[in-house]
Amino acid sequence: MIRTLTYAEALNEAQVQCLEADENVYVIGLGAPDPKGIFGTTIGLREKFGSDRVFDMPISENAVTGMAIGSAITGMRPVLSHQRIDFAIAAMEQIVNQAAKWYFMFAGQSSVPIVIRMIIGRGWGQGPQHSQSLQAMFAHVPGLKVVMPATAHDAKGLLIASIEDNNPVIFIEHRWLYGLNSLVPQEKYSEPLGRCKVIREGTDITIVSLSYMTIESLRAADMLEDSGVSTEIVDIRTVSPLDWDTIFESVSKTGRLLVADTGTMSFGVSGEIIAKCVENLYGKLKSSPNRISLPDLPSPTSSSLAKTYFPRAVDIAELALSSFGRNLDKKWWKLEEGVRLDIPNTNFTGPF
Amino acid sequence: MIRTLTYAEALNEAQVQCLEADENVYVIGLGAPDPKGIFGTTIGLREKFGSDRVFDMPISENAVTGMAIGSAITGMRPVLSHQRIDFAIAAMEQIVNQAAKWYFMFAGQSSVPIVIRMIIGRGWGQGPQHSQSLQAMFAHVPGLKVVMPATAHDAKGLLIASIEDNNPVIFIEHRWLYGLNSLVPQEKYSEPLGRCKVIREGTDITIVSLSYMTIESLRAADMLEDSGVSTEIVDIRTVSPLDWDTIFESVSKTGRLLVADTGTMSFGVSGEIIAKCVENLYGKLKSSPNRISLPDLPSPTSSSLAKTYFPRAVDIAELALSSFGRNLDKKWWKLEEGVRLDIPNTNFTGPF
Amino acid sequence: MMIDQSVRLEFKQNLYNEMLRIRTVEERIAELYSEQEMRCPVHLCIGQEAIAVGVSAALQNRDYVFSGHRAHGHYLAKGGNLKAMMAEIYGKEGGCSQGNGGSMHLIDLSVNFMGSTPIVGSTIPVAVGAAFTAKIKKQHAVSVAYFGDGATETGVFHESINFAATQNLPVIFICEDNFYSVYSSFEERQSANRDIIKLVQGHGVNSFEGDGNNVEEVFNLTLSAVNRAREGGGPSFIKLLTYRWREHCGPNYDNDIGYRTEAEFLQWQAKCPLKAYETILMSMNIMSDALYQKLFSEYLTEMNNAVQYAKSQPFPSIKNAFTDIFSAQ
Amino acid sequence: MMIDQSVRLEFKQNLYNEMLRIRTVEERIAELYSEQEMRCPVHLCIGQEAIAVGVSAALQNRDYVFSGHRAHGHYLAKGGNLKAMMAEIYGKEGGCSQGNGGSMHLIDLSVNFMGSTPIVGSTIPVAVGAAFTAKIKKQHAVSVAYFGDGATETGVFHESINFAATQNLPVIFICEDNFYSVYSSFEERQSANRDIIKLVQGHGVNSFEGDGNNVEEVFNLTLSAVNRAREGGGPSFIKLLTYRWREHCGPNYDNDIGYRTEAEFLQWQAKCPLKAYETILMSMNIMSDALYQKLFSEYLTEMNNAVQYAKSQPFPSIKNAFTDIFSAQ
Ligand SMILES: Cc1ncc(C[n+]2csc(CCOP(=O)(O)OP(=O)(O)O)c2C)c(N)n1
Ligand SMILES: Cc1ncc(C[n+]2csc(CCOP(=O)(O)OP(=O)(O)O)c2C)c(N)n1
Ligand SMILES: [Mg+2]
Ligand SMILES: [Mg+2]
Repeated sequence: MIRTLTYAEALNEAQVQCLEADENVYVIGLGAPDPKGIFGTTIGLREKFGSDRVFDMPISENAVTGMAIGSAITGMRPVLSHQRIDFAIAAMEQIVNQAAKWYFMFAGQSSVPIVIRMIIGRGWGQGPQHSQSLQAMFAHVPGLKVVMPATAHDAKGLLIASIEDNNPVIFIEHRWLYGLNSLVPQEKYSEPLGRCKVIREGTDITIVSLSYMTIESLRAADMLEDSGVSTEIVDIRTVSPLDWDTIFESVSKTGRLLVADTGTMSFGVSGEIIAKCVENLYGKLKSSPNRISLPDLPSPTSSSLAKTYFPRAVDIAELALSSFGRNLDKKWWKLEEGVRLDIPNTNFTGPF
Repeated sequence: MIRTLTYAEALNEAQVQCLEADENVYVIGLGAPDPKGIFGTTIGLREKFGSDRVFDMPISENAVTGMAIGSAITGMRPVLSHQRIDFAIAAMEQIVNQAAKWYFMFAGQSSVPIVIRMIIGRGWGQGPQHSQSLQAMFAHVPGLKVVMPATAHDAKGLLIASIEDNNPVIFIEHRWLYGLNSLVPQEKYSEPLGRCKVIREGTDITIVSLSYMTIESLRAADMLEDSGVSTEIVDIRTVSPLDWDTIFESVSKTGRLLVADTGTMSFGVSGEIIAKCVENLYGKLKSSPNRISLPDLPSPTSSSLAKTYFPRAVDIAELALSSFGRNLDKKWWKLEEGVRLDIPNTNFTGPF
Repeated sequence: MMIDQSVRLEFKQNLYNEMLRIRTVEERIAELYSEQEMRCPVHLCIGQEAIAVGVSAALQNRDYVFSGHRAHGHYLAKGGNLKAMMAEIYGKEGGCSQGNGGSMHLIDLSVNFMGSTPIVGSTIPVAVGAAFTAKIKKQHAVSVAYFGDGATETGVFHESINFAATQNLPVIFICEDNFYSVYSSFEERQSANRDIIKLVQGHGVNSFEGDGNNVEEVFNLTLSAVNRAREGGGPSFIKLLTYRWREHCGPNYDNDIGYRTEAEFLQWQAKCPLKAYETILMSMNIMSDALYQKLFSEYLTEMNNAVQYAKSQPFPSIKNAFTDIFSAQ
Repeated sequence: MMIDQSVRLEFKQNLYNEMLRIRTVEERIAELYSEQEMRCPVHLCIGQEAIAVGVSAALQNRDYVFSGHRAHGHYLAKGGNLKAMMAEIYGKEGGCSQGNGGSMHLIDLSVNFMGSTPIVGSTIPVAVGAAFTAKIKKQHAVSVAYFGDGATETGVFHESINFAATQNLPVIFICEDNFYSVYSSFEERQSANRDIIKLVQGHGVNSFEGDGNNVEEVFNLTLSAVNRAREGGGPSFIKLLTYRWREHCGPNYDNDIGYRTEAEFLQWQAKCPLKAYETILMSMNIMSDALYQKLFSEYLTEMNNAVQYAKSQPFPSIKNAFTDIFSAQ
């Protein structure tokens, strides 16, 4: 059966099905059993599976990560959420030194099947310490898988695959995706880790994007279509290990590349993608590759600054057209006027 | 007066002169006053300046970083060493959330003049948790300066500049550099942060390198010269903010780029440099850019694996020649045979 | 210290007034939040005012203060500028952080309110660092770190306590124990056998416990810690029991959502720090209903002016926004 | 537990033998290190053997053990394979981590020695996690975390203790207190008023202190902690005083370099855990000089064979090296 679910509901269902399927799976996280249930993603789990399998944690991100690792190497499959990625970096030591390296440093004798969920986002004045998007830090560490689904469908399939994977997976969710719907099969299914997905086919330019930027890229592609530019969108889904073949194939075809990332630009995800494409497709590009991401600044809080800090579909479309030496029709910019740019939709009223 | 000093002595002298010049400077670090004095870099400082200004710390990397930040915003200028970068990531939370953002998040009302020294390295079986090279993680964070001197001369000048800078500086030292000499003026001088240095001029290819890889690149350049290839070496010195102009100028001139980094490759420093060069010099490159760095693996411990894991001059030279469609003369590879590749020189006997 | 009776009464009056001022500000924020113009998370301190006020009364202007996400009261009690705070919450140019920070990033250097930031536990070591400066520079100042019961679970709290003890620094750790970390109660986070006072004493730090809804008790405990710190007696830890009335983040009551009971809330509402002190002051004939009305309307006017100011301030435009990440030399 | 006298004596003999075996191995490593063939840092436990042996004697094979940088003794006492350890230190294919780890990364899953890694404090929460598994899966097993006095300064130690207490997990925290963290003494790192026993009790954890050079005392303390943990009584912390004889890292003595005195070393050498126990066993007529010679030469032979094995093993070639970072599904 296939229904429409929100991204949050899809994540919830993925956890329910994994908890049902494997008694070694457990869910731990800041507020996992509380009334808000991590943006709804863990609501009802404690009621269904009990407090031995679904529980809260002290504000001890580093030790709780270590404890999850220890449980994983002894047979459990923890699904851990630290809520915001900004909090999770308190656990960097365990993630980088232990989770990422355990399998290698003991030559494969034990592995760490752990999923660490982290939330990124934008808007509603979350500000410098509550809206970072640090996927590049984790992707840079050999031994971590980094997953960033953009749709409810992939959120479910990739979370199930992550829980079933024998390796540490950093599972990054964008706050603005929780409310978005897509068709989600009811049965337990997994989407393969390490595989990009061409979510829109096109011939003139390839947009390689991830997480929430995929949503904005889809809107941008409509604008580009209106301008006569046919856009192919490759949704990254797994930042590391990255499925280069799918990207190379698309870029080889279109000859043009634009990377859209949720993080700050320098030394981030976008640079690696451009570098790798250039190294591998040298001479096949028709124009200089482009990228769109956050400026190299912390996130400012004021809603008036959200507009320029966080890129939107129009920014992507404008940049894409620039590689054809063209500008985006002003009408698209006009459409954005007056739209509150620090909220995902008008239902959103804060305070989180 | 100008003398020959080792890199370690140069760092020591920089701290002495800063401690003398400014009573707000203090030195804190794991083992700072102990008999080994952080590879000699802090030896004698406590005797000269007393235990109020030069002191040890508990194994509390995160809090000590925070305490250094707090002292910095109230007028002090801490020079903090956590020894290895692997230990420093226990302080990631303070570095990323507080040090990097304090100036911005309070709109410039207070700044964080703090230097955090971290050691990277290779060799002598340091292994997975004692020889990481995580500069990319720090360079990715807006608000941090990341400095990686390659020579004794720059070590002194850049450390003084870092201490005098009003911002948080991650100062990364490679263990294999401590014993290397160069001419170092006696007086207090500073080398500007954010400026690369062309340390060897050439016309055919540009090697952009940093820290210890600059030493290997210099040797590679000799091999290349022997092959008739004139190499220009741009020593990065400051990874962030990066002096793109100097790099662009050199690459525009030579038309060829090879990046040599001490870290693992993916989502690291090298990708950003290649991406930025391609974006800015599109069409000016004569061949696909190349890069050399660590494979995307933790460091294995066995000395027999050091050889393939850690790139050397011959690897750089070979790769550089490949962009001319040529191979390196076998004699250079022969020279390496029998050389122990897990030690910087034959004086080195462990156990650190 | 206060021999003169009139000075003493004025002091008491001020304690009350400060609490009322903070309460008025916070209640007004709660009322106005639904306008959707304060577009950032707000963590109100209604119910916990006695702590900020009692602590601040024991401090001098030169003393450093640091806080976390729930900082409005700490900022105001230390003398932080109300208009700048409101403009900050409204995301405006005139805000204390020019809109870069919002409610969770308050600063007023003129009164040495050094900064509040919302990563739990994260400003604790920073406060210790300011105490280090105070000691080294012989500023005769102390440094205060405010944090909640949840923050005592962070590793950095323990590392900070140990460092402060080792270096004998003039820092006062103020733990506002309101029983909850967001919606999580103690059972989920700490052992029933935990004894934070003993724990901190084990670190070698003077450690006290008090009624966080009793403003004079807070003041007295803090004052003796401050005096000890000024005299080189090192750090102190003070745990103060209190209760947050509204939801963890946001303007509403949330006793209905299931993590705590209405009964528990009512019990603590009955221990309102303002009401309790008002009763005492009434019995001393300092307070009266009329005075309350006068004070309340004064503070409300002040607050309305501040809101007015905030609303009238321009938004930071890209051009005027503070966007430097590095301080020039 | 041990009613039969002969069993009792055999048990004592084994405690001694294990200590002597570890001592022999470590001394031999020290002798051979200068050959420059063990090309990795080594942290010897000479002087501290009674702890590993006393603790392990209270454990079953199924019990989990985790350690840090100074792990040789912990590994051997738990039953870790000596040849695999030596091959690991020599960086060879037959090493317990196939050369990827070296001295600081020991593992022997056949005896549930789960792993040692050298970031201070970092395996403590991992041990807590294994205890979680033991509890959830009702394995009737306990988990042991070994660490030093320096590790108790890390935030993660406190977070781990609190978590273990909150979840009432069967974990034993063994703190080997040898007075130093590398070359740093307590004055540089902790307050003179610190009381770690009280501190850990404050976290809500059973907390004990003992003579780390007295192998039976170590055993008894551990055994009661283990029994309590197995019966659902939760975590315990045991601090054991001892002394490291050689330099922090490496094969030499370093009493001359200035951070500690020769006199202090001699005082502790006089408290040698082996000698002390030998004297007792001699007085009970279990030990004798002849037996010592026999045992020593047995262990030396065993060790020499292990070294021989290690040296004869091939280095991991690139082709054969373990280079996967991900486990296949
Ligand atoms: C390191 C970190 N982890 C988690 C959070 C999310 N968080 C924000 S406030 C809070 C609760 C803090 O509780 P407490 O310290 O008791 O303060 P209170 O809100 O009760 O005043 C949490 C968990 C955070 N901000 N930082
Ligand atoms: C997080 C971290 N910081 C610093 C170090 C460097 N270091 C290695 S061993 C050690 C001393 C540890 O002392 P202790 O825990 O008492 O163990 P001991 O060496 O005395 O057995 C230090 C500081 C480290 N490995 N990890
Ligand atoms: Mg609380
Ligand atoms: Mg020690």
